[in-house]
Order: sequence, then C-alpha cells, then structure tokens
Amino acid sequence: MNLSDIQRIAEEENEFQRAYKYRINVCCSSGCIPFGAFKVLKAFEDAVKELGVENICKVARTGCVGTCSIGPAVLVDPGEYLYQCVTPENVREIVQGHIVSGVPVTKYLYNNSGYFRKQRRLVLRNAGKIDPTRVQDYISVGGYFALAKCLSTMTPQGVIQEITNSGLRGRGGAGFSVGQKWGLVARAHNTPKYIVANLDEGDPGIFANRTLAEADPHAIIEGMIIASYAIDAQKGYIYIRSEYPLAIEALQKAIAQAKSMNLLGDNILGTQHKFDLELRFGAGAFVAGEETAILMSVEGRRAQPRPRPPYPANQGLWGKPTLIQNVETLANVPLIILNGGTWFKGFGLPNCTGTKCFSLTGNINNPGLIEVPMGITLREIVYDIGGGIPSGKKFKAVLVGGPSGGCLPESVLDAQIDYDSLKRVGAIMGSGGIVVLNEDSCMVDTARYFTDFCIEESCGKCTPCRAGLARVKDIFDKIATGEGELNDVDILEKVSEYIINASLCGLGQTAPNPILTTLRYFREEYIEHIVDKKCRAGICFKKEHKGDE
Amino acid sequence: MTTEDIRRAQLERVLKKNNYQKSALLEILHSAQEIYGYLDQNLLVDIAGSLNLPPSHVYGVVTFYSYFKMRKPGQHIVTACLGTACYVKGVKQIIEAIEEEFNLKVGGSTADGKLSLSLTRCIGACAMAPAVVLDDQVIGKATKEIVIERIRNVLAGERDESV
Amino acid sequence: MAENSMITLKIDGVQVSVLEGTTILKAAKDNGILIPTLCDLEGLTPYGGCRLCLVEVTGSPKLFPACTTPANSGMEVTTNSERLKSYRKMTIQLLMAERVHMCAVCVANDHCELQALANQLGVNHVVLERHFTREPIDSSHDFLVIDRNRCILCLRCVRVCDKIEGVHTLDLKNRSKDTEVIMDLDESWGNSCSCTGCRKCAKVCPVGAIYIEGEAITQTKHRDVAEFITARRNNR
Amino acid sequence: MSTTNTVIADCNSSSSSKVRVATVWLSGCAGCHMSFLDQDERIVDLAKRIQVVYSPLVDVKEFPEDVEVTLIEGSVANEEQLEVLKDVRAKSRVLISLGDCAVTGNVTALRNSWENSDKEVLERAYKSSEDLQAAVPNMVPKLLIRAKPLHEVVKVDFYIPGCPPSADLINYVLTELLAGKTPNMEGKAKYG
Repeated sequence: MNLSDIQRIAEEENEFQRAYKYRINVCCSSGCIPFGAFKVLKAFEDAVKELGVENICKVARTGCVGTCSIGPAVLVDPGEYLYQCVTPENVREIVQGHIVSGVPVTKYLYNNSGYFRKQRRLVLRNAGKIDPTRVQDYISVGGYFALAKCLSTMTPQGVIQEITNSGLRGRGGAGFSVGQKWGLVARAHNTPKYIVANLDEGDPGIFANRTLAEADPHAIIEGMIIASYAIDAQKGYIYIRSEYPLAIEALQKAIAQAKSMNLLGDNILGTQHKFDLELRFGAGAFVAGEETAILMSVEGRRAQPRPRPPYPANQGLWGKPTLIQNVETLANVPLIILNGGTWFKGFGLPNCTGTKCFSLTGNINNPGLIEVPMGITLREIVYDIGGGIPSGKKFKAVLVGGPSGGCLPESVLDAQIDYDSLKRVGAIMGSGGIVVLNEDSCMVDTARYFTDFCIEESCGKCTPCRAGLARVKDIFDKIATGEGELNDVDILEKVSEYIINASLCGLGQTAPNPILTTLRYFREEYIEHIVDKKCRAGICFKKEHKGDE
Repeated sequence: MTTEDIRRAQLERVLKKNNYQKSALLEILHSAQEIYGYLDQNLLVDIAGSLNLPPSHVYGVVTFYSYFKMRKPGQHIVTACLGTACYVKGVKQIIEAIEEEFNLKVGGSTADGKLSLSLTRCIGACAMAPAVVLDDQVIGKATKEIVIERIRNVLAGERDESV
Repeated sequence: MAENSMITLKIDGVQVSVLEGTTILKAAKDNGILIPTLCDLEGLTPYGGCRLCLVEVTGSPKLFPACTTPANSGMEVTTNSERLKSYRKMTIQLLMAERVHMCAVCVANDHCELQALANQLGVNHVVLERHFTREPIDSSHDFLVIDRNRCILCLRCVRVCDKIEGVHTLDLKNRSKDTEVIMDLDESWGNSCSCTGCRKCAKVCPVGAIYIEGEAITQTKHRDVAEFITARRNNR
Repeated sequence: MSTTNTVIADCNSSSSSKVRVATVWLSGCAGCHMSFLDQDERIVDLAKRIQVVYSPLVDVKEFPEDVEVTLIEGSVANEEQLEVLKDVRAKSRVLISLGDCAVTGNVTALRNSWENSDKEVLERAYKSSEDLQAAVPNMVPKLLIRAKPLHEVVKVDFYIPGCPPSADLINYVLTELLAGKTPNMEGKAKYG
C-alpha cells in the first residue's frame, strides 16, 4: 500500500457510492441502540429491498449524529434530512415517501435548526456520515490522506512545526500546547518511545470521546500514526474504559483493518516507519485518566499518579519517553496536516484555536453531543444550541468540566469557552461535560455529590486528597443534616484551598472546584442550610441515603 | 473435561496470548472475570503464580479497580448509573425503589441470589438520563415503575423483548 | 557520567552546591536545612505521598515535593514560608484526624515521627472532626503486629519489603480512604507464606502501626536500616 | 485574643484583687490536675497572684461568674458535661484545654470507633464484665454518642496537650497570661 493505493480506494469507493442517489444513515451509537437502533437499521434494509429501491438507496450503519435525545436518529443524504425517534413501524413510510416518491416525510423530521447552527464539526466531521466499520468509508472522505502526506512529503520536524503552527492545545483538560509536547518527546534521547491515547472518560456525564471512537475510530488511529511518525515512536496504546463495549469493538475492528492494509505494522505505506497499536482496558478508576496514573495502569499496576518531574515526555511508560494525548486531540491532527495549521487557526480564538466537543446534558431541551468553536459563550450553548430549560423551569446553574469543574450561575453565562476564561470564573475545560441544572437542584447537595464522587475515585496516595476530601465530606454531612455551623463554611474554604495547592495530581488539584464555585456563587444557600435549616430545593434534611458501594 | 478444566484451559490461552507479561495483568484479569464470572482468591493465586507477580500486588490491583468483582454476583444484575445527569434527574429515587421492592441493598444480592444491585459512575448514556442497566441492556429515561416491571419480568424468566 | 557534575542552587537564600540528580530534600538536608517529611526515607524509592515536604520554587505557582523533585542549577527554593507552614499544619491535622492517633495509648509514644512533627510544627489541636476507624489489630504473626488504625499510608513498609527485603509481602488494597496495607492476598500476617519475618517494616514505620510484640520500641525502631543496606549494596 | 489579655493585664494592675482562676474536671483521670499541682514550689508564687475560685481541689459547689482563666481537664462525654462546659465557657474569659483528653479526646474517645458507642461501652463496663448483679446503673448521665474534645463544643483559647501535660508548660502558660502576654505555643506542645 502507498499513497496511490489510498487514492485508488477513495476513488473506487466514491464511484461505488455515487451509484446510489440516496444514503440512509442510521445512528447506531450507544445513545440510540437502547431505543432500538439496530431494529430500525434492519427495518430500513428490509424496506429498501421490499420497495425495490436498493439500487438507488444505500442503508448504512453509522456513528452518532449528535442528537442523543431523539434516538434512534436517521440521517438521509443528500440534504442531511434528520428523522427523529424512528421506529421500525414508520420506516416503510419514510422510505416510501422520501426515497420512492422523493418527498421528505416532514412529520418525522427533526425540526430544530438552532441545534446545529452554532456548532462547528471538525473532530466529529464524519460522525453520523460514515460507516465506522468500513475503512473504505473513512478513506472515501479523505481518511489516511494526511498520513500519506506526512510519510511521503513531510519530515517529522515539519509535522511538529505544522501542529505547533495550528495552536492546537490538549483537549484532555490542562490545555498544554500539542506541538510543544510532541517536540519534547521527539527531543528526548531515550528509546523506544511510546504513545498512549487517553480514552478513559471516567467523568460522570461525559461521553464525547466514546462517541468519537464509536463514530470515527480511524480518525483516532490516523492521528496516532502521524504522531508516532513525528516523535519516532513504534508502539502505541489506546487506553479505553471497559464500560464502552461498542467503542472497543469499533476500535478493534479499525485496528485490524489498518493492520491488514499496512497502515499499521512494519513499513507503513511502503516507508521505513513502523508503528504498532494495542488496546488497553481500564477497569473503573476515574483517576486512571490522569497523565501519570494512566501509565501505571497500562503497566498493569494500581493507577496511582506519581509526582512530576520527571515528566512522561522524558520518563513515561517503563521509564521511556511517552506521549500521552487525549483521543479528541488526536482526531484533530489529520485535519491540520491536510489543511495546514493556518487553516486550523481560522476556527476559535487566536490563543485557543479549533473546536471542543461537549456532552450537553441535564435539565435541557436538546441534550446531546455538540462540537463548538472555542470562544462561544455558555449562554449560546445553553439557550441557542441546548434550547433552554424544559417544562418552564428556571435556569439555576451550569456545571462545566465534569466532577471537578465549576458550578456557574446565570451571571457568568457570557463567559467564553476557552481554557483561561473558564479558569477565571472558577471552572475548567476538563474533558468536556456541560450539565445544566434547574431550580429543583440544591447547590449544597450538588457540591456534596461531586465531593462524594472524588472521594470514591481518589487513589489514596496523597494526604490532601485522601484525608482532606473525607473530612470535607464530614462537614457536608453535618450541613445536610442540619448540624452545620457558620464556622464550617470558612473551614470548607480553607481546606479546599489547601487540597487544591497541596495535592499530588489533577484529581485533588481540581476536586474542590465545585465546592469553591458554589461557595462563590451560591453562598446564601449554604447559609440557609446552616442558619435556617432550610433547603430551597427540598433535597437535604431527608433520611440519609446510604447508596455508595 | 470438567467445567473447571475448560475454564482453566481458556485462562491458559489468555495467558499465553499475552506472553505471560506482567504488564498485561489488567487484560488477564478482565478475561478471567469474563471466564469465571468473578475473581476468587484461588484464581488470583493462580494468576499471580503464572505471571510471577507477588500475590499482594495482584490483590492490590484487583481491589483498586471497581470493575473487578471478588464476590459471586447474582443471576441477574441491575446497575444504576450514578453519573451527574442521572443524579440530577433523580436516579436516587429509582435506587431506593429497587431496594425496597426487592429487599436488597446496593452492592448486595437478594437472599435467593437471583438479583444483585450495583451502582456505576456513568455509562455515558447521559442524554437519556436517568439510565439503569439490566443484564447488559440499558433502560433509558427510566422511571421506578418501568425499572421494577422490567426486573420483575426478567426474574420471572421472561426474555426481555423491548430491544 | 553527567550526573557527577556539581550544580548550584539557593535554598532559603543560602547558596548550596550538590551533585546533579540530588533531590531538593537531600540537598537541603546535606546543608543543614531539615524539611519535614513522613513518607520519605533514605534508601527507599521516593514516594511523594505525604505532601509535608512541599516547597516553593521561585517562578512557579505550583508547590513541589522536595523528596521527588531534583535540584536544578539556578533554582531558588523556599522551604519554610508562612503558606508552607500552614499547609504542613493542615497535613498533620488531616493525618491525625484520619484514623485513631491517641499518643498516650500508643506503643510508639515518644518515638513517633507524626507526634514529633505535630509537636514541632505547633499543631496543638485538630480543628477537623476526628474520624475513628475500627480495624482489628492483627497479632497473628509470631512477633510482628499491625494496627492499621495508626497507619498513615506512608508506604515505607511496602517499599522496604519490596526493595530492600525483596519479597513484596506487603502491598495496598482498595483505594481512597479505604486504602490499607495488606499481606499477600489480604491474609492475616500469621498466615502469610511469603513474609520472612525480617522486621524491617517495623523498623521503618514512622508511627506505631507496625511493631514487635514484647520488644521495647527503642529496640525496634531503626529507621536508617534502608539507608544502611542500600549504601552497603552500592559499595559492593 | 488581645481583649482577653488586656482584661488580665487590668486585673493584674489592680494589686488589691487576685486573678480569679478555676479548674474543671470532665472525663479524664485527674492526671492533669496532678500535673497542675506538680508545679512544685512555683505554685507558691502562683498562689500569691491567683485565687482558685472553683476546682475539684477546693470545696465550691457552683461555678462562679467572672472567672478570668479556666483550665479544663477531660473530654466531653455525657450530657451533663455538655451543660457544664457551656456554662463554664459563658462564665470564663479565657478557656484552656488542659491535657490530651480535653484536646483530642484521648482514652475517653477510643470508644468512638464503636457504632452506638454510648450503649456498648456501658454494656461492656457494667454487664459483660460483671458476674453478679450485672446491670447498667440508671443514675449515670446519658452518654454522648462520641466523646468530644472541648473545641468541638465551645470556643477554646489555648491548648496544652500532653498525657499528662507538663507542669512546666502549665506554669509557662499561666505566667505569660498573668503577665498580660500571649503564650507562644509553637514547638512547646507535646502529645502523649
């Protein structure tokens, strides 16, 4: 295989697809399957045959369209007609109307232009459009062209330069410059070098990476191979949550396809470059998403982070230089290589380029997976894309950045999505979760819930996170059962500040964020709980639920 | 060959496939749990011996990750998602209802060993919160009535036809 | 090797010269500046868990554990600012509040590093409500006893067992606040097949969690055992 | 803290009256009081400057008003002590936790590990360890579920940990307070 082979496959595939006038994309991702996506897929295949249109209409199984609240979702091309809540019963009607008669069946269409208008889909460019189980589909939309370009016309330094130019920053949370990181690993003397792709999305309420892997696994793999060429790594691991069976299956299949097409292995595309890829499965530990903990886990150990320095760029897996990158970051790479860093800079903000995927959930009209340009405001996300709060309830807060993000009120909804602005209002980018809360939520209880989560997931290595969070929980228990004292608020603040500064890893360093932001924006609720023994949402002061395992 | 022999042979294949590498411990534990249903002490001794790892190391790894189970699970497993979206949408009430209805506690099983209840931190089905998983099937936008009915059906031995 | 070259840095305003690769903790100690620590012990692999040895490095907003951070040329280190002092007090408080640390009834009374640091740093009371654990004391071994209610999870015992004695009887189970030191497959110590009874865990334990039955604590505690053995091995 | 000190300094300046000092014995073994007495001949000097207005060592039944300095030994373990402590706090200008039981709970708090420790500990003391007429007496004040250090109940001004606390430290703190200074506790505390 070489570049011309890839071009040939793309042409053949395009030729093949042009033969069809229509393409019916049935979303078969984790969001739609529980609502019967596979049955709908089967129904379409049958209906197309029965109505004799199988020669002009292709039925494809695809990944997530992004509108997870209206599953199963079906996208009909050309024209991107999106059908919502399709059932096997109304499939025939849709085929009859849209394909046979050529008139879209409006009564089943998803009629919400706002949801997509402010989005910008780069990472999710192929999600819902290609069949993730067919590498030809990926190649037909320009897949692996970037890899071929790198291997045939670019030096490793050139690749790193292009990525640096693009201004791409790590999407895993901290937002470190990707080009700079690659440069560090490339310059490290020790060999062999490794790449670890982080797909350990342990945050509750977040499913962006899973959806990406389900919908477009080859984009991740191509990004990894390009990175391996840039830093001269020969072995890579994708560390994925074992709770994501569909994503695992998609990746396994994609790796096997890539291997069989000589996109992985020795002499990739006929060059000297060599790269092998394996999956490693997480086992239910949120902390394993941390940079040094993921290394421990890949090595088959307890995922306890270790202090940095030494940085993984110099001493990572088995003490060797290692590049650790979130899969969303990697999926951006082929685009940047194909179109150039300058093109990529056209999206987002000057100091924070590109887009970011978010899982938008909670009390909101249009939950789903969204991808927005950096610089969009929270208000636009909540109201324009999310469509506001359902059932006439009032907005209360939006949680940005997962369990260690911030709870932000109405007053800061005009904050932009970028690493620094979010930090300023007390939140973090995290791995991309936005949960909207309405007036029925108690902010003390919310902070308590996240603290519980972080306690459960703390690795237990360092004192601030292990012992500090446990004592914070004691205080929350006191407040929620009516035994709180005003002094407790000060203690909460003091201990939180200490945990942030003294903890070993990112988990402890961000765990008190929900506490500090709720204290900052919703302090009066704490005071109400303590002084008036009143919970305005009616959640606290009830019989204690001893739920956690 | 007994079931035990077959299982051991399966495990041996997994060990071999991973070249008895110490670093493949997590993969091997995953497979072992799939083969045996849970990880008991003898199994851990066996794996530790095969990989030439200290038993305490293996035990430490198994207990660190919440996915690994050292107790025999019930015949049917219901797992409630405690992710943020599910929490916000009131999964707590569903959990309480299951506990009450089937007389069991989170992390435990019913007296007859037919049903166990566990919690998970987010299955990524947040857009259809609250979500409850019943024997590998996700029940989205769950209510306590639906969940209890589905559990009753499963316990009564009916195949779940809703998917 | 490049590691043999000397580098110069400032610790608390004092110019010091150390071998490249030396940790800040060691560099400070060799120059008479003692940074408090509970998990670090010379001769063992640095752990960085207790967070007592955090120091400030000029130019970085972050704090660095002195026990794992190598001294760099030109670095300016502050080991005892007001902020660090208050954090250290908080760390000691949290450790004392985490399990049952009642000095008067502890075998290691007066020979305990946690107690000594509490006294030295002026932690004369614990603001946070204390938590009382109830782990059974394991005295099934012929002479070694572990009382996990006094454990501060510094992992000195685990590391000495692995690195110095080389048997790795000890490890940790669970995570977060439920983390505990275990023997083999969480067996009682008396049933542990791999334990050689070398006593090194008891010697290095900074508190009274592991001790030897019927032996005076002054006889047991030899916290420099790891340093001694490692030095001997390196010389050979 | 500054107001407390001025108060004591004021009392001190008017040589006519001695500083009113009290000591209280809650759940403890009286060892701290022994240590107080262990100030040896220094107690003679102290006696010239203070008046012990309430203490297990003197025969006063009611805790008086306007006490300058109160030293409290022992933890708060039952409901009666809870009342006493609140009353004492209200009537004292400076309150000092004396000894480990008052500062940490110490031996009296070891029962806190037990669930329902208030009941279990009585069962153990009066029933399971007795052969004859085993019964929990009903005149014992109701135990709190946990034995608490004083500062979990009221505001405490100074802490003198130790089991027992050293007589030197007790003397140092009292002398400093009488001289109108704030005792510097750094490095002087000693648990156990």
